[in-house]
Amino acid sequence: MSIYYKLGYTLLGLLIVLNWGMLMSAIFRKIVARVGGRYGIPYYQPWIDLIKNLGIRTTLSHGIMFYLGPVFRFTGAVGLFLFMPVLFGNEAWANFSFQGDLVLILYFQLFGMLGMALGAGEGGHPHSAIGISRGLAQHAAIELPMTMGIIALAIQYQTLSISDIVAAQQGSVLNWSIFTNPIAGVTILLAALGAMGHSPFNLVKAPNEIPIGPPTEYHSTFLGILMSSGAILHVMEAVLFMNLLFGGASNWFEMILKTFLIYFYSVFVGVVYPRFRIEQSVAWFFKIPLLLGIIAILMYSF
Amino acid sequence: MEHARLQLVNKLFNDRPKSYKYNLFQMKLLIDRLTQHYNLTDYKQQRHNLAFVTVDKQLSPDIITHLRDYEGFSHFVLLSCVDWIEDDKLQLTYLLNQPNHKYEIGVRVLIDRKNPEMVSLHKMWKQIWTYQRELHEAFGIIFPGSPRLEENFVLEGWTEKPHMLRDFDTKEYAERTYFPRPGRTSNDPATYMREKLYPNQPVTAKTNKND
Amino acid sequence: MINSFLGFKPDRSLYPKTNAEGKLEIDLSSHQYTKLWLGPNHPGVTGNMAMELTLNGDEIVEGKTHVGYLHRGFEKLIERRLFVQGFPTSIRMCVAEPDTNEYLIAACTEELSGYDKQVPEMAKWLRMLSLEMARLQGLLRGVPGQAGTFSLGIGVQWGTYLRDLILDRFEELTGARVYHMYIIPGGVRGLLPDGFKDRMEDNLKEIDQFIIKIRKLIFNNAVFKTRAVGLGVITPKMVDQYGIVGTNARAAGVKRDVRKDNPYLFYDLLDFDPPTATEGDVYARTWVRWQELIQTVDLIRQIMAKMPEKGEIRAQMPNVLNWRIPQGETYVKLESGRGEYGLYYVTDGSDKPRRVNLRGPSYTHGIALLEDMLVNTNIADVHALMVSLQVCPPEIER
Amino acid sequence: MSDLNINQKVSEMLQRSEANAQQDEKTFVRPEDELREVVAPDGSIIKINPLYDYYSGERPQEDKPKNAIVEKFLNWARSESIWVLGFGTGCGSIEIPPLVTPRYDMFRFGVQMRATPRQSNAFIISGYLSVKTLKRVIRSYEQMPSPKYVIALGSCTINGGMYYDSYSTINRLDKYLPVDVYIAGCMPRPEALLAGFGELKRLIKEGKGEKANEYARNFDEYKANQKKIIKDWNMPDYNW
Repeated sequence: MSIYYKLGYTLLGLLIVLNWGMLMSAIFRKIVARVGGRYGIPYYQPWIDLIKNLGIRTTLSHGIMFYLGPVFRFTGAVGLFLFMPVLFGNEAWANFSFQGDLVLILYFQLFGMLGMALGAGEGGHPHSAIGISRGLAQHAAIELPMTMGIIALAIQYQTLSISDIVAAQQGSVLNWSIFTNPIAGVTILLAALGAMGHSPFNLVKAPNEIPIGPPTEYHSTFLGILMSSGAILHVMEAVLFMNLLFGGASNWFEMILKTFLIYFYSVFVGVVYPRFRIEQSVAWFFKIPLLLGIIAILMYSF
Repeated sequence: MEHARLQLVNKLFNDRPKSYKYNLFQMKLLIDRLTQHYNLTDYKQQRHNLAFVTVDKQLSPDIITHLRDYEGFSHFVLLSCVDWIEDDKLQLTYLLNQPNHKYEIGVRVLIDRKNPEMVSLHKMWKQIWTYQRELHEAFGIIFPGSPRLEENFVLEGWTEKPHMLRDFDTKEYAERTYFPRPGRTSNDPATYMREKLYPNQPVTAKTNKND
Repeated sequence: MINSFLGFKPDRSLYPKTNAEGKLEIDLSSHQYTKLWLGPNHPGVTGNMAMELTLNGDEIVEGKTHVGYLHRGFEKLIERRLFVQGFPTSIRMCVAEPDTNEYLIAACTEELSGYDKQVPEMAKWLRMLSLEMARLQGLLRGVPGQAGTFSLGIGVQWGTYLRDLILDRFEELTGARVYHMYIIPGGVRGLLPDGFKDRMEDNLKEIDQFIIKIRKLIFNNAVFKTRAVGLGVITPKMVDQYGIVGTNARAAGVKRDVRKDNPYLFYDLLDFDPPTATEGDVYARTWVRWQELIQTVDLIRQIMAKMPEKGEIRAQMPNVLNWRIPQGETYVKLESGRGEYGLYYVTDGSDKPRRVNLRGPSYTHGIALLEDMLVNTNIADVHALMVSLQVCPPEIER
Repeated sequence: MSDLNINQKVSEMLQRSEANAQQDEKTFVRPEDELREVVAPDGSIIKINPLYDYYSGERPQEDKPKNAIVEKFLNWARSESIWVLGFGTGCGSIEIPPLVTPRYDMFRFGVQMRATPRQSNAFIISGYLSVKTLKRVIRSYEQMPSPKYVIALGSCTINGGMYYDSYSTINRLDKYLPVDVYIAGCMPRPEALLAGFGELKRLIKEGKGEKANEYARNFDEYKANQKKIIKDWNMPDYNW
């Protein structure tokens, strides 16, 4: 396939993923509203918010890194998309995935975070700085069990390519990694709770204690970029877990269904739980998920 | 049902005077004990469980300490100030509560209005410095040694005289400082109602049976 | 052992050092400390107040409460108004439970003018009903609100909906949603409307279900327990030192309730026992308030069952425009949802009061106690501590 | 930009800020905000004016709508997505929780709460404003990005209401901030608030939500009024 076709497909895929992410955030807020007994926002609200934010007239910056923070975040989200095979068995939608992309994707998860850290730090608001330090601390705690689970899968399938991992799970539901390697699966799913950024692990963006957290100073177009990159990130995180544990997807419908279920597993947990303090959440990840991760690696090492 | 309710109310009215009398008796005993030690210039039993005594300014820390340590008035309720501008005095009221006998005593101290100063009691209860800080701002009373006394409490950048003194006219200040909306008229309801609504009502109506 | 290792509890007793005068030595330019203002523009702060925090990492080494953002000078304004004009002014002192102010100012003026014996029986029952309804609507916000501080917003949604139902009943009874002006000197303004008790009973049934749901949602919630247990402990010794009242004192095991200690209205006709706990932390305070929610529902049922069907609701009072009260002073208190709530009222024989001073429980809870409690806690718990002490800034600054 | 240009610009800014500082009669400058000289590590002496280093002291600029058709589309988006700053300035904020809960769910109409002024478009002044709060309100208002709207709640913002004679609260809000919508009552019911939001939406759709430009145009007048009552003016004239 020519690179131009490939680029076209990638851009189209990005568009689909972006819109699906926006819809997913609307559904998320709708579900939270319905649990509380409210009607909730209209489904098209995120798009209007995005347009509104792009149409804000005042845009002020605190420096170069302040500009680059959202750009880094967006780059992280797009990079995650570029190297992720969204649909299995389809060359067009496999994007630019290659042998060893698993490592790159683990890196891209942190990339946006670090960019935000630099940008929000230059914003100068103490809430941003505190939010960033909390976010990085918690992210480190999440990464450790998650990486362990992923490495366990890599040892199991003897590959670092996501496409190969997905290919190994085809055939039957029972071939999915969550059934063939349940300990690694549970480890990743527990870590996924933190990676999705919902309660009980959302002190980083806690509106009550430190309002909004890192993006406190971000407004107008910056916020628009952050919103869209957030939408992409949520979908891509779900796609990653889908590929690793639930056998990937062979068409768009299957992908949307599976990412929806994976995403809303964390939403439903979040709706009924308050949030941990940062040291409590770090301690939580360092207990059972880390232990499971170590067991998962040891199982396939011997 | 009505009958049962009447029984209940009757029981209440039979029981309450007993406890009232018991409370009163306890308070009288307390005042007796106090007068043995201290010179109380004024004493008024306001209610069965509330009395006000007036003491000298020099004596007041002693008597409050005595009340707390020996009479069990462990709960500090309120420190307030009343401006008796006619007598050129400020009245400080320390209201203490006795949780076991469930009565309260108000210790009134009259201080000079020109040079208001009072001993700080911030070491006796931990919340008193807040009251003293407020009274310093509102009445200009100085409590030497009270922590954070000079800090702003409710106002910021206040340059007028202390705002709770009787001779500070808040209406005049508001009209001078803020922008009253033109066209707003406000009537004094007493004169308005007397003139417009009840023109036939005699002005010297029976106001109070105690008058 | 693993818990103590993973509990991350650093010893903060060594720094900052205290100097000879007992003050903390905090050098902001040393980059060890951060100054952070929480509020007044902050969604988590209860009402409009500010906390000036000095942080070391995530932990607070010093906290100061700043109030005055809601200062309206009520006590000055009431001195300029007739006794009856004081009513609409005074009820706005505390927006959370305005009825308490109505009762206090009515009781003070009645007592000083000698009309307190003439308030009819029916009026007293209705006063009690409105006070308990005010407590109920406050608790419906307060109990789930504690979980709301830990971002469990679902309970808040349910609770606020039910509070709206109680406000509907208030509207039926008094004509207003928030500021009712129902209790007036000498009695109350009106009788119960037809069918009020049935509609109230329907609402109470819904609240009963809510109470059960809340227990499952909050008190059995592992994360809520992790956050709330052991946070902001009040010991029984502190209760008298700081003047702690109400549910905060009862959660520490000190049983103080004005309704029991100095019964006013007909509270000694009702069958109730104030709930207590012994731990004194945020969890215990929420638990006590939850039990008080059950009790308040029960009290409203008792009041509606025991009150007469009809009767006089107002004593014959003098012309309020010429109403003069002889010189005197009194202090009347009641048990509000937040604790002992009192009014110190001084008259000088004219047609206006000489001095009115409100003693809100937040005055001690929100400044002296909160400031000392904040030290060595995490910044994420500031909001929870404020809500658990039920700090209501308008009654601090009036 | 070359180093020379930057140096020139910095010195210009310093001069301007010093001139500004001298113009303002500041009786209440805190010690840490005073002008001071600091010795840099290389031995040079740097002048520091904390007030103007931390904030921009520049005047606000008018942001006129440019393309009529685009602006019409954007106005529609703005009216359907009103982000309200979560700053309860007065007792009217007791009626905000009912608005975000099942009974009067205002999310249905695209009205949402935001925690930081940078991301908000509408400011609900919920009732009376004491002078101490007004100072914070002005700062929050000026930090909000344009276009921004002010909803004044309750009779106390219109003419002082029952606090007309209070020494601590202002009488008319429109002397200090441009107001888009007034909602009368004490306190206004949640339905009245929803109706107020509807009115605000209508104004925005008609292109009348340009009060931020009015504030920039009549900046001196508003500032004079604000400075008249805020005695403790230890902040720059305009702070982004």
